[in-house]
Amino acid sequence: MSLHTDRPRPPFERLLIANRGEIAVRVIRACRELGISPIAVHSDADVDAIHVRQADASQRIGPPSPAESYLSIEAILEAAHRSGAQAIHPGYGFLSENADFARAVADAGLTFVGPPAETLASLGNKLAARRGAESAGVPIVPGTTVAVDDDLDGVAAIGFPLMLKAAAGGGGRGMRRVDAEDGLGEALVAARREAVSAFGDGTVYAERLLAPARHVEVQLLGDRHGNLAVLGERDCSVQRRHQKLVEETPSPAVDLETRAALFDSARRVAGTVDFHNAATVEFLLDAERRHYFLEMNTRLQVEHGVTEMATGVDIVAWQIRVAAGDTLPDAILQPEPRGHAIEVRLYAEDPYADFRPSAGHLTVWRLPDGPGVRVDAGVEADTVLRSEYDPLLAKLMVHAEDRPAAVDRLRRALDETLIGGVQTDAGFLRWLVDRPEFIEGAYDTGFIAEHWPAGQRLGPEEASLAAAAAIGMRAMEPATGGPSQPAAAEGSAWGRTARLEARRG
Amino acid sequence: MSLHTDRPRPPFERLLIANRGEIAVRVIRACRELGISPIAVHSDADVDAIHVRQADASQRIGPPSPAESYLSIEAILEAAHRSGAQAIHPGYGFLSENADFARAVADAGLTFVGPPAETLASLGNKLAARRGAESAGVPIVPGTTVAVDDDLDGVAAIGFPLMLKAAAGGGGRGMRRVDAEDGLGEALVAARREAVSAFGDGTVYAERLLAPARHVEVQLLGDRHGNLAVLGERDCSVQRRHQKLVEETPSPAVDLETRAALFDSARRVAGTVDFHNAATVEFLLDAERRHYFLEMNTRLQVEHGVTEMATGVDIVAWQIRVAAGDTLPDAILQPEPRGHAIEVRLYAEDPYADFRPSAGHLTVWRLPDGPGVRVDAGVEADTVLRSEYDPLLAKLMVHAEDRPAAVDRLRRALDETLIGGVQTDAGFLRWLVDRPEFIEGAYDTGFIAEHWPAGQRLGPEEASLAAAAAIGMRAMEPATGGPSQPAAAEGSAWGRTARLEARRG
Amino acid sequence: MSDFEVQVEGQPVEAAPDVRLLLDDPVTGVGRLIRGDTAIAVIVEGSGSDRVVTLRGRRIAVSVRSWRERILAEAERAAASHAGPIAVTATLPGLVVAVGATVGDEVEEGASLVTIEAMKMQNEVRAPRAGRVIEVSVEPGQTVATGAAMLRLE
Amino acid sequence: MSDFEVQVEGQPVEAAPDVRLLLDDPVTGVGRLIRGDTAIAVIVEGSGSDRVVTLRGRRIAVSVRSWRERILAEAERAAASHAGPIAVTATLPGLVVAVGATVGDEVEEGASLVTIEAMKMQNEVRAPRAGRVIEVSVEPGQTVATGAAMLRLE
Repeated sequence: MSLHTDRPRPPFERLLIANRGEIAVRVIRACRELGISPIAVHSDADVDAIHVRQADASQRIGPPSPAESYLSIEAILEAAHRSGAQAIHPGYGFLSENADFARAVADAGLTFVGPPAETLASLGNKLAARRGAESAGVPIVPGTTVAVDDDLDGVAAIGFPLMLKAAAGGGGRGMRRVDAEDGLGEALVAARREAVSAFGDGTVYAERLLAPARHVEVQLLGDRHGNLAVLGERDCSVQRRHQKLVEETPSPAVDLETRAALFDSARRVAGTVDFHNAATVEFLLDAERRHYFLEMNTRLQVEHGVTEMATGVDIVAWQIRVAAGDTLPDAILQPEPRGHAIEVRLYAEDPYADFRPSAGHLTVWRLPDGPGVRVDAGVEADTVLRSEYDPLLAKLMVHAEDRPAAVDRLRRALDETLIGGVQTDAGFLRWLVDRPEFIEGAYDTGFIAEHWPAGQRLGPEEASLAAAAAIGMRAMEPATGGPSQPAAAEGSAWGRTARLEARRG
Repeated sequence: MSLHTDRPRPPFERLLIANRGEIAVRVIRACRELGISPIAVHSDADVDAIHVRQADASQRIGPPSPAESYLSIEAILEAAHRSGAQAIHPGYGFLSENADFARAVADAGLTFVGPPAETLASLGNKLAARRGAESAGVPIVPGTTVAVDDDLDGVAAIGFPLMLKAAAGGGGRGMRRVDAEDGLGEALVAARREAVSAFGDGTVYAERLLAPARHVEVQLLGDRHGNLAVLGERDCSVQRRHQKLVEETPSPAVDLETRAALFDSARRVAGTVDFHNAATVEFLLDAERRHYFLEMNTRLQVEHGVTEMATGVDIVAWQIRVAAGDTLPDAILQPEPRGHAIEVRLYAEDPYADFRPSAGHLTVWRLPDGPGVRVDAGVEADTVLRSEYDPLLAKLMVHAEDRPAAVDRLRRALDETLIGGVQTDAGFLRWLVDRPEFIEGAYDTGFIAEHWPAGQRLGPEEASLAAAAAIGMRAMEPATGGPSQPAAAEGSAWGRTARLEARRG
Repeated sequence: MSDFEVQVEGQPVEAAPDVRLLLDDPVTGVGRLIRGDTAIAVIVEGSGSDRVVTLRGRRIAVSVRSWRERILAEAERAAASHAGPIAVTATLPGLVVAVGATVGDEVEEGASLVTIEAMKMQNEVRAPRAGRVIEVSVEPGQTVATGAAMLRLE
Repeated sequence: MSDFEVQVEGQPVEAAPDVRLLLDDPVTGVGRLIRGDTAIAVIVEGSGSDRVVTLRGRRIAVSVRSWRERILAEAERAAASHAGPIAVTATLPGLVVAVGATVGDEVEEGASLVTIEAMKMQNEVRAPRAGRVIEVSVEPGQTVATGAAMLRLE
């Protein structure tokens, strides 16, 4: 029953984390708490990164390019070998759903913190997963259950708008919207070409586009002994181009009946594969609260933290423990979620320029803390952001007694957040928490496209405040440049500068 | 039932916080989440302090000396008047238990976030509170229930060692231990003199010294409509000279039967006074788990955060709401604590020199975050610590599935903590979490005195590591002083310096 | 302070009159804008006349010039105002995945010249005006930083 | 590195031989001591030969002197080694609440000279050796910083 005391020793002595950024830090923390020595890996771009500093040791795995480092099965296995690790945690992204990697890890005699390679292979084909779910009695989005051939009439019969999806895609990649029959042929050719180029497999299937719809997913945790815990649902409908920005649990759109149906479907889908690990079954929910299976991911999800806050279950620690063969206790098999949790993702992206990636030097990095706030960050002040990797800087999570209190807490936490040097989406998130649709929980996957213009213009109030700030700063500085003692200094800030300079001297 | 949505508007428009440091920041956060505009106060020493920066506005209340600023009823009321606040939150310490202050606030037509002045007056006399508890059928520590006069035989009959306590004292102040009869007369004279000088009241009473004993307290929350919530107990036995260093909930020493008895006694004590607010009833627990009433504090306690983590109840928000007349909902009247929470206090004190206060310039201030960690801080990097005020820098709290997991999480959190420029007790706390007594929860109020020598000596391993660090730094620097590009720089740290310098230039 | 001319994102702007700046940390430029009883956290970065103000999460380019700086800048602009060739620069850092023009091509305004991939997304860099390509200095597979010159148009 | 002589809290110490320092931030002195597969966070502050190393939460005074610095220091000490008057300094910052000696008093080693209140506690500053008080430079009600000279003993 206890998380730690019923083990005479840690599940592994050393564990290699085949990832970077905030998720590597998250796994390092779980290792520390379990008594495992965490080993990091790094590309040449990350020699100085926060996940490298927090680990006991770090192995170089190659140049900055992900293909030659974090995506290199060979480099990761060599690093595991050199470090003496007994297990590998893949995080999310990179190699986390790569069946070849899982097989290579097992072949090297190491434990893969994830499902068997065969499970990854079968779920990796979204079309096969779709057929599996249908045969298990789970509703799927109306569309084809076999690959689309050149019979355009059969596809058109699904109805428009529809989505063409790559069977080998997933996680929001390899998708193309078709609005009318006359664009179908051209779109199909393009979708196949993209699928070949991105995934090496041109198989494409078609689904009706459900709108308005919400994206709701169910968190699972399974052990090697057939026990399956259902840890609640998450609503991830605030998306932009299928990229999640906000996640919360419970879903404001899910009532008791819908929740029971979602959980039943999630269990059925999980039953179609040999599975132990953390996993997520994703659904679309239409306006009538009917749900439709989308895909199942047998890895840790970015947004696992909100479920941890609501249930009190440490998903990452248990992921490692079930990999070592431990049995899930009753307290986890019958979880009792409490209150409401919301996560927002802080991205190095410019929401005022269509969420274009930004880069640069993080000069100010002030994140909130205090009651009900959790920050999982992958950067710190003075980090230089590079464009090779995912733009996720940190996840800001709040937990409170109920949803209105959680929204108020999120607003407070965002007001405490101050980031300098790099454009982030923090301003978009702050805007979001004041929107009536968000406050009421009445949003769907089209919310951002509908309400946030691609190039949000600067308002006159912001412009005049920014002008006042810049003038205020210039007026405080001596005409010759750099700061020094002004005639009438405000507060003791200049005194602090003097102290800083003295310390450096 | 909902924390926020059942109110059409915030409980107050503006609230003045008559305090500083971490507790002022805590109340500011509660205000923000409730939609209240928080107004700070500051002495001249705090013009630049973190609580001043986080508030909407701050009122100057006097020179650095507490007596002329944070303890000045007149200055605080003037500040409230100037700012247009409708309510005053006193935090803890300072004026929080001052009946004259509570009366003056009420007379000024403002709401005091606390109990009526009469309640503070009657509980402020510890001897009267002792009599009240006894008459309510609550066990009290054996001793006198009237003031000690010059009948030394009557006092000696209590048995030695015993404690002489000032009736007007409390919170660990105004206490004197007497080990044998022959020191009694002299001790009584000294205790009375100290009581007069510290509290203006020489009344002293006597209690048998219970040892070994644990310090266990019960958290209450009452509204103006007669509802009383019992939010669980806290174990605060890791103390040094009656100053708490570590608090946890639930108490490792309390079984179901003891808990029921403690809660019953706490309710009885609360019933002796007209009370609405957060409050704490403190008990000693002897080796046979018998409990004895010590005192009742009708204010926010430093350690309220662990109860918030375990119950999910925002005590400060509800303190403000009940002050505005709101009714406690059923979810709070029947709380369901979950998991285990521990707080450690980060003090500017030198544990290697008998916990002597330290001061100076905080150069490094790196606190942990991630799952199950909460930090309530009153300082930030570059804060200059002064000796006028309480040395509490921050409270580090963890919450996990059970006590062993919470201890492991606390160890991880302390390992992430790095503070430079000022000696703190962080090293003592890190030592503590590896002690078998602490890991097993088998400690009492004498633990520190018994196991931590006043002048802990530096071990040879630490000395040789410190030497290696200092040599390593000198070897990296050019012979002429200040850092510049060394021949074989490690990592890219020197590159970062160059960037910093460039930014400043 | 009326001797400063302010432009925000290229447009002349009057500073909010009832606001003052309290600077909390001159090293990072963190401060608060005080207006009556409310405070708004800001960061002011940059030096001289070119500042970036971070306000409510948005980085806003602000030019603050004294009259002297303004006259100097105008003189410089006048000297450089002949219609010469222009450089097409990278608008974001990333990997060049396609170059859509070669030397000698006549391109329309808005034509896609270079495709840059950054963080899983492909972004087009387009011609700012019509013209003839006189130099191409990037090729697919190469990484570029923001502002890197990639082509020149005549 | 064998040309450094190291004293930790006044005692000669050999540096741990199998350890190296990785510096993460030269401005604050934050780094890691690497020994085999484990890393220990440290802060190294100070300059020249006088350093303070923060290790596992403890601030440790370390003197690291080159041979040259050592010879210079010894020469200085020799020049100053006549048994002259000594200053009694504040051991912590705080408020002077009592001064227990006046000019001309003969005091014993260990006698309480000044009481300093800091953070609710009273702390005695005692005579480091017996002697006669030749100067008193503080009075009750005054605040003192660490190291402030308060009395002189002959």
